[in-house]
Amino acid sequence: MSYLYSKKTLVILGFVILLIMPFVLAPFNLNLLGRFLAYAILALGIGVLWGYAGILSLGHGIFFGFGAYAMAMYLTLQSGGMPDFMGWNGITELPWFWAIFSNPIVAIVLAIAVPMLFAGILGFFTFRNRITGVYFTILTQALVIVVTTLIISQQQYTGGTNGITGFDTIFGYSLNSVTTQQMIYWTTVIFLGLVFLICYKLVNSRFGKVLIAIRDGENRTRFLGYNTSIYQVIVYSFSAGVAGLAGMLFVLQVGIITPSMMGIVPSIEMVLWVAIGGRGTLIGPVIGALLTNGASTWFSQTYPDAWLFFIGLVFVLVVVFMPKGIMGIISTIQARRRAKKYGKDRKEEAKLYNSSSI
Amino acid sequence: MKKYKWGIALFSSAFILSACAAGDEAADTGFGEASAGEDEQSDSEENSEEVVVDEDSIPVGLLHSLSGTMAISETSVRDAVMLAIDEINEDGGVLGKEIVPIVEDGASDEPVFSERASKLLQQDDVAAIFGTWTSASRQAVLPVVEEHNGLLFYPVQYEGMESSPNIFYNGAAPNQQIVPAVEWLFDNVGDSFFLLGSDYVFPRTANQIIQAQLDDLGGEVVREEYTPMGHTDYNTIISHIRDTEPDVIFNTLNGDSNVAFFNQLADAGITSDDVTVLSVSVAEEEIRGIGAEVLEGHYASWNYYQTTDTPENDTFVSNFKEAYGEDRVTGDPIEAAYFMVYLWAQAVEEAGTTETDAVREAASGITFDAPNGPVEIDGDNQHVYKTVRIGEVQGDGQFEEVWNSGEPVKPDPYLETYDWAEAIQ
Amino acid sequence: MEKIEKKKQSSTTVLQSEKLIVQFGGLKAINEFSFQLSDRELHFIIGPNGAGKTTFLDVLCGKTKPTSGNVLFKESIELGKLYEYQIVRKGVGRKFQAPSIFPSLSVMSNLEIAMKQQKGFWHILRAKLSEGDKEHIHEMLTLIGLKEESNRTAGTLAHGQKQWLEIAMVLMQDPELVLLDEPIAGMTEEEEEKTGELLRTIAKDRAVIVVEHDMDFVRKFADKVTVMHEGTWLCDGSMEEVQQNERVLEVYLGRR
Amino acid sequence: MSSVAMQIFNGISLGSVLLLVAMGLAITFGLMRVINMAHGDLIMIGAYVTYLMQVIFVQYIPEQFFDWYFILAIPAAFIIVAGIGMLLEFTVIRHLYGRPLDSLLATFGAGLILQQLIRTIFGAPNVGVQSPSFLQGSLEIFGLYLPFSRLFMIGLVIVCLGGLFIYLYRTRQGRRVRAVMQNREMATCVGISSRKVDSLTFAMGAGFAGVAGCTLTLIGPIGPTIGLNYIVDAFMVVVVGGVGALTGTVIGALGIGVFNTFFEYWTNASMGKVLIFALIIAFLQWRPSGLFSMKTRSLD
Repeated sequence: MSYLYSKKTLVILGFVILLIMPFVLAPFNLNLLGRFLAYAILALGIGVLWGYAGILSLGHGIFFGFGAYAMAMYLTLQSGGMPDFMGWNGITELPWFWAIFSNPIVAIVLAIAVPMLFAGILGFFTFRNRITGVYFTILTQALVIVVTTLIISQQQYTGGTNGITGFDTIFGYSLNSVTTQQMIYWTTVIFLGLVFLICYKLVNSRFGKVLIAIRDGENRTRFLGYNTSIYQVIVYSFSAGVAGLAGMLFVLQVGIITPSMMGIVPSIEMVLWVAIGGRGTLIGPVIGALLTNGASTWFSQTYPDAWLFFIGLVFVLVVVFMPKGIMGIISTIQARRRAKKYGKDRKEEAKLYNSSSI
Repeated sequence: MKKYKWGIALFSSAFILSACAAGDEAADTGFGEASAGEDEQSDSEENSEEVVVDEDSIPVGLLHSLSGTMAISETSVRDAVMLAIDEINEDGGVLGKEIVPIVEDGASDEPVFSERASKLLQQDDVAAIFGTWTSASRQAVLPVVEEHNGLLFYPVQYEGMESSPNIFYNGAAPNQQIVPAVEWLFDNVGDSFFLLGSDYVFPRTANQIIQAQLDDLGGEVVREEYTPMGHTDYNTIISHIRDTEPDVIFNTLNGDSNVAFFNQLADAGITSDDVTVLSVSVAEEEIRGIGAEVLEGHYASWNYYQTTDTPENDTFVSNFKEAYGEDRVTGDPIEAAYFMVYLWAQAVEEAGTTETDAVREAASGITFDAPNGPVEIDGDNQHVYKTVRIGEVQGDGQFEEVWNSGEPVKPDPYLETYDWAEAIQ
Repeated sequence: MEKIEKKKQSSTTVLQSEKLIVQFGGLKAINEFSFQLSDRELHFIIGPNGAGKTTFLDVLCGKTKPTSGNVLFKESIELGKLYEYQIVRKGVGRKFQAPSIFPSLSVMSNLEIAMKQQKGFWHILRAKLSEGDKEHIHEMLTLIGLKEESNRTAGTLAHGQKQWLEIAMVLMQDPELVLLDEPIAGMTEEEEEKTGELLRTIAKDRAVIVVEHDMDFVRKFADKVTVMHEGTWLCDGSMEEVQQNERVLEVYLGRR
Repeated sequence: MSSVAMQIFNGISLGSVLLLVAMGLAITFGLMRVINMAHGDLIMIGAYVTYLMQVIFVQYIPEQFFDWYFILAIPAAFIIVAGIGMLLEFTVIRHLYGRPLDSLLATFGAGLILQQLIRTIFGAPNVGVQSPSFLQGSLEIFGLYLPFSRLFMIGLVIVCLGGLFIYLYRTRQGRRVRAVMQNREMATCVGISSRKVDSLTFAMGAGFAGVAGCTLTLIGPIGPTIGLNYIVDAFMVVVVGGVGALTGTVIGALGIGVFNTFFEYWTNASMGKVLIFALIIAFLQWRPSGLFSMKTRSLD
């Protein structure tokens, strides 16, 4: 029981470290860390969906993108009215689906609600028709193609491949000033903490156990009297909402969103962060997102020509030989140490009880 | 027990933080160990980690996609910038200092471009950034250079409608490539146009311009088609071409799709005798990927060809081949990437400092004898005066110039001097 | 003749199927099968491989939809028209042939989610394990002899223990009808005995249908036996009666 | 009328391209349940093998034999890419049987490595090959223009399908493959080495990717990242057709090809793409396991 106490302490400690980072890091690095943290929020959503409910979505890029676009549309409207691209695409009047984003509250709500609703509707039909596993995964890829192609081809409304950029203020403050960036960073950290807490409550409730049950035996769960498809819809929708939130925070720190950030490849990479960190845990996705993006920044700075080799190799090695990712290695080491301490006969037992829930 | 586990977790987060800070340290040690730097300098390679920046050198950023889909085009452009930097350094550098290139990979990903741009400006404190190719990546870098008052030199022709005080546009504006090409086609080939482009911003904007211009000239657009990125099946488009029988196909497809389109056009038995295709994104490098035999007799509109007949170009082509291999070819964006370094260097000499505002002021009116002929920076919009050239593809994959504008054309990114373009402005 | 008689006897019919047909492609897995089950009956279904026993259970629990005919549960509920989870909520529980427990959850959690409760997501999201629930689970653990293992990860249990856990999960739903598919497959003799006793205990409060191959086991514990053959009803009665039946001998021993 | 006929031909020809691309995947995904995201990159390598063959011919073989390079490139691409496939199976895939989603992620990583490998060897820019002269131009009948290259591809697809069919259903080795794919344990019991069969089957799937890459040089670009253009389409074909059913793959490919062509003809290329993928999503709601599916009775 005592370690449970210290586990929480350490998570809180990590959270506090993140909170004081603005006093430690240079603005550029802070901004970098901030966007990694936005990715970490996204990874948490995917982590719950994949690690606990066993649903692998390769289409989270679009939910992330929805959130990012919603925020970018709001920022554009309040920075300078109608976006430039509409002008030279012959649109003279702001279309209604842009106009509603001029209200910040509406924009923020929609950034989360639209992905949730979209995922909810798609999930409702898909899961009710018992499309799961590989089929669901491939279906989400088709979805990515549909959405990105649509966004690109509706250039007059979406900015096409150039996406939306060029906004520089938020609530009247310069988006690029150090103070604003610090505020945004703290907002991101706080939302990360909040999402973490919600996910923690979720997976440790009976709801979480039912999700694991669905992951390990969907049919069996159905024969226990659960309408599993509703559970899948809910968790898919939740995860999409988290992705929307992450997208919103991301665009505040990056200042641009384009369709290529929502495509097939980024969507797969998001899942790989979770795989590297460790699926079936909550700390895993956070660490995975931070570590992978940190490493890729560092590596491609140092060895721009060779980093694809490296990252490809890491993906392969982690998935093949460390299916539980970094967190898996940690718990293996831990089990081994425990075995050493208590003698060999406890070794097996040590393995049995490593059901970590964070 | 569990502490061990969390220790690792903390360790890894520390790793991330240090990764974030890695750039910082690199810059710091650079300044701190100035004296030790000279030895290393002699055997320094392209590796940015070994770059040593001291009072005798000026750091510049090279920001291109070296990985991902855009690496196809952008690596050659980076090579050209490196060539120019080496040449200038050999001639004694700028302000008597050596130019030190810091190479960053944009990875064909816009957030990475903006991130690397801020790294170059904030940590490496570069005097200028040479780079980006797609409009999306340029626009990702734009707010960053504006915020930090940096300079971006952009080497590619683009759709216009932009002029940032922190960007120098060295590629053609629409009025230096598209508008004269349409005029030439209308006068020499025919008046019915089939507009074909990839589904992104440049083709769509270009086609709006062409539409407006043809309306004014009395020409006709028989059909406008866009294909998604990476599209490889042009049978349906070719059917439309057969159905509409245009005189001209104005082609704004991007690199990859051109291969599929021209191959399939040739397979369908449609040759340059049946319909003239004029491309604005097909340069020498792309011809090698498409195959000269299917392109022979079709046209392109650029400001420069490898065959452009100037003494500067002879030197440029032979230097480029010497540096990177006999089999390499030059081309318009490569040439623009090359001369823009010289323009910057000259502006810095003029200003006597690398400070952005001073360089910007000094840059106005700077001229240079580029491989494509004389170029001049237009202080009003920071684009470049360039000669427009229309070339015909030959069997050896090179262009033969069939027309040129005679003198450098003043850049007009917003097409303000054209009455018919009012709706687009 | 026989059938009509039986109908009169059973005042509390739990389950009744009339001319049930299940067709897979051209194959009729169940062909005009009629079946009846009284409350608190430990009823075994036997028959050679491919007789349609498991398919019949599949129909009862909603995994397979009947091609024609229907099954009435408690005289009014048409099982053929409901989803699996709805059938469970009506009070039919099933244990599958291969032990299908949730390996990464603890024994306790396995039972917790199996427990009879409102299973809508909103309720589950807010659910807490009450003292009453805990007591109930512990009773069940005692019944199946896994009290000591309550915090163990279910995937690490021995084969027999998994089987019992799954039976317990079915019982936690407090069903009125329990369906068991070869519950003693792969068990040691000792475990078999224990399972048989468990079945008797279970059948005290509810009807139980067991599909089984092991004739000794059937003989020992069956109240009533139904023999299926090629998807049809062949005969029923006590084990002794069934064993005397000419047609059963034909089917099993190939005698003509 | 003739334009409708032309579009039907275009649809079939697009279908044949899709089928070529998807055939290898139908084997690895359909028979082995391995989701090979590196399939696109194997196609890419097939294309580079063709390029290499052309370079060899240009340098060492008299010019009048130039056209033969393409004929030789097809078996060469098959063998070389099959070899790479075998290596991939040995190093990565064999650890992932029964973990289809993991195989997707791992092969994505493997694909990145292959891309970078090719980029390091051949450089980032696209390379070009010249179509053999006998495949240039088109056949003109009834006012329709049928490009020889397209006719060749349709023919090649039929040959490949025929070969695959004969292999699977008429040879001992093929029977073994089917045995292992249907019931691995049983097959091992009767003395079939399932390791060997896995390895060969995956290699064969990869080999077909190589052939696809080779023929795609007739119509498309050759660059390190072209795999991405084809991979998702290939998956759609296999899923629509029904996993594990070759007939389904054929019908799926032709169906998608024809529908896509008509959508594109009536609207435009982008909308055509949106519509066809939306249709696939809708179709899967209706038939979650594709046109042809194998029913199993086991739980899950």
